[in-house]
Amino acid sequence: MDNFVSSIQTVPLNHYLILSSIIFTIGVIGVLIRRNAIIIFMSVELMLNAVNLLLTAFSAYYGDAAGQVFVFFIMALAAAEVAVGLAIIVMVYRNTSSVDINILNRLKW
Amino acid sequence: MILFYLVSLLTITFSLLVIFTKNPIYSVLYLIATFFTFTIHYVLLNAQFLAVVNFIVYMGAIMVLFLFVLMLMNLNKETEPMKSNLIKIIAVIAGGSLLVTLIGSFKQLDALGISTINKPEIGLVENLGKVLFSDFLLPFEVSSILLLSAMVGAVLLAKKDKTDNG
Amino acid sequence: MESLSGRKKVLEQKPMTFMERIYLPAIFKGMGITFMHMFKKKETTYYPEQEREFSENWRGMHSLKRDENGKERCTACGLCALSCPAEAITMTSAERQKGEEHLYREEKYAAVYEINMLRCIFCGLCEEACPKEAIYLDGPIVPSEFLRKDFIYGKDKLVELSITDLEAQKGVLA
Amino acid sequence: MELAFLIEKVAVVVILFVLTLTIAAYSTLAERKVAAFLQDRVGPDRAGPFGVFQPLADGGKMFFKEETTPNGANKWLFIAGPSLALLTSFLGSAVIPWGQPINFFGRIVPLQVTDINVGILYIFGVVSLGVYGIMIGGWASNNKYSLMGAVRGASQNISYEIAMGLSIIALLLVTNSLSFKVIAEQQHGINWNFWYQPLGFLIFLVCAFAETNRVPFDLPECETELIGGYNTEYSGFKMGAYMFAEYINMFVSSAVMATLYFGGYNYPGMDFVNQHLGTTWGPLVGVAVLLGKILAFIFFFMWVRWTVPRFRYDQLMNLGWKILIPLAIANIVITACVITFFDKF
Repeated sequence: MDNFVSSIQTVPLNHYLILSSIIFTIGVIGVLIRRNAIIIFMSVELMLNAVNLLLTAFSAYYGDAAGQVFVFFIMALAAAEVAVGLAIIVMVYRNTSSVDINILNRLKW
Repeated sequence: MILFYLVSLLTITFSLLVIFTKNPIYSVLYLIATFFTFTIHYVLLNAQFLAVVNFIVYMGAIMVLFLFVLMLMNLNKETEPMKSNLIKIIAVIAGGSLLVTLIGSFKQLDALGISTINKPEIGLVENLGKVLFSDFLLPFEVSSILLLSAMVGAVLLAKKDKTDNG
Repeated sequence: MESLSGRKKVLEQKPMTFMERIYLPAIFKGMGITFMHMFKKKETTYYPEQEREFSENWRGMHSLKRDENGKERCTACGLCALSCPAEAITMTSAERQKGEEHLYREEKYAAVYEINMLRCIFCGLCEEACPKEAIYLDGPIVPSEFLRKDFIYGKDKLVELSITDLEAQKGVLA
Repeated sequence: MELAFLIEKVAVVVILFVLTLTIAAYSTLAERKVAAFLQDRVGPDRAGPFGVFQPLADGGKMFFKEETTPNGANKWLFIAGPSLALLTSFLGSAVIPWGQPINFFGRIVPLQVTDINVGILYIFGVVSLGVYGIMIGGWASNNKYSLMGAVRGASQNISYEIAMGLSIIALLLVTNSLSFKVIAEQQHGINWNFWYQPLGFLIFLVCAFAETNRVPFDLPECETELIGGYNTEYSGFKMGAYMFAEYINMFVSSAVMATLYFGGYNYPGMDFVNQHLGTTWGPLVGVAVLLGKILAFIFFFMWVRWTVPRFRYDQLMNLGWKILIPLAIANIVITACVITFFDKF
């Protein structure tokens, strides 16, 4: 384990920033280009995870455990969010037999 | 060092595959792979607890739910709704500019100049637990209420309405 | 609901007691029973080495009988083939030539007599149909083979050995 | 990372791998033998004396059978399913300590592939991954019975994972550690965790049955309702992989149970034995003891299989959610109360 840590210590924090922002951007693009509600949901998860990674990196580099505790809370929240979100999607699918978000336009009227 | 870049490359590849694969089931599987690489990142950061929690919560529970729902809905490539190419291109351009903005703003952070892990033992269960149950005790309790309400909400939503025949 | 015949009895099911509801005692009891069976006498018959006793009316492999002089009884009348519900029996008849009287009892005999053991259901109707008492299902269990064609038994396997053959076999054994 | 260290680890991994495979292979024979004995039969005894070569014959048969891929099946995922099942079943054995550190020609070799200090959580994660093999295989078969089996398997595994985790939390209150190595060392002699956590062990045992899809919880592969469950469409070696994964799972969960609750390699009088046999043979006796415990658990799995009938699906869910989870929570509360009580005085 010690070997691992000493090897990772040489990676600058900046690279974690860049990696997380790339993943976050991919998540954003995913939300924009897909119409399948589940895939959009998954892209949101991807964005959440990018933030998680960044928080963990910050916490590890600054030596402050608060960041990792935050990640823990985000994971708990993500679990709750997925449960409710998927339940909503299942309801939508039951009513419209599709998960196309364009159908949800009807919510406007 | 090299391991980090290798894993990062895998992370980016898999997450790109998530959003560009047509078959939703493949998307879910690629997302699982992405989360697996995230787990490796956490291990590399010596955040062992988070690594395992990520493993259990994301890969073991959340993604199984996704897979479950997708398999039961029987969505596949043929029924997958896709947006037009124009929207796709615009979305990619928008995302790209977001990325440029983000990275541009991070340039400012260089001044902070921290490039070594200070206390590597911070991610161990013991230390994390102490912080969690002392400084963050109230949020911890509140999150349990959140989980409970989410559980009730999910059950209520997914339950078939008995009154009408839908 | 009142039953029409008035004979309906409603079985009264008592609610299970706590001990019954936790199931574990019942499970342990069952496991005790199965465990005791490990030490009981095994019921297995080691088949090729040991054979179980066949019953009186056991129907096994067919055999084509000979009469007391060692002549084949079958006259290829075809009644067995006709009666066979599985259509397992085929035969071609031939006329007895001069000098073959010691082989066949009547003027007509079966030159080819084949039973497809894969089709045969061992019902014994051929036995009943035979007017000459030539076929009996008194043999052993039909052995297994690797090829389907090996299950078509010809006269070489079906006709019972003559007395001379038996003596020859004994000679070899002795 | 010196070379000797690397060799040592590779050796431990290879031995463990071979051991796991052998035990899994012979579990298939043992299953048939146990079934036969419990039913007053003798079981397979034709291939070699007492049928010892039966696993080889079965394996050979598996290999040479025709493999069919159903029309409309997803080719890649159809292959990925059994491979994933096999892979995840192997992963668990990495953190189990097989014995005390052994003196091997003057070198102290720890008999554990790796000691991560979140070992129990790791096992947990691996177990939760086991669902994917079943789900992917069942879905990729393009068969509604397979899909039903897969869905059943997934919901069963997720449901029982919760009760399993809660029962482990009560154990953690006793052990104060997540590392298998520390937990095994704590149970020196006969100071086994089972004496402190009998209820927790019972819950864990039931959950282990459910997680390995063994009777009485083998609903994902019940022949009477689902014509074979998630592996309906599989044949030949892929089918063999699924079957093998089940037996390896059984082996690993037996090892976990033996280590967590029944002292692992510890046995009464081990100090005496260690003193007299030295640091090479002493630990080996410990390994033998652990293997004995594991085999006893495997026998128990089989014994239950040939005794208890299958649960109905709603009964299974009721048992998981309405009985085991409340019981496990009660167990945590009681354990915590007792520990605080004894700490005070």
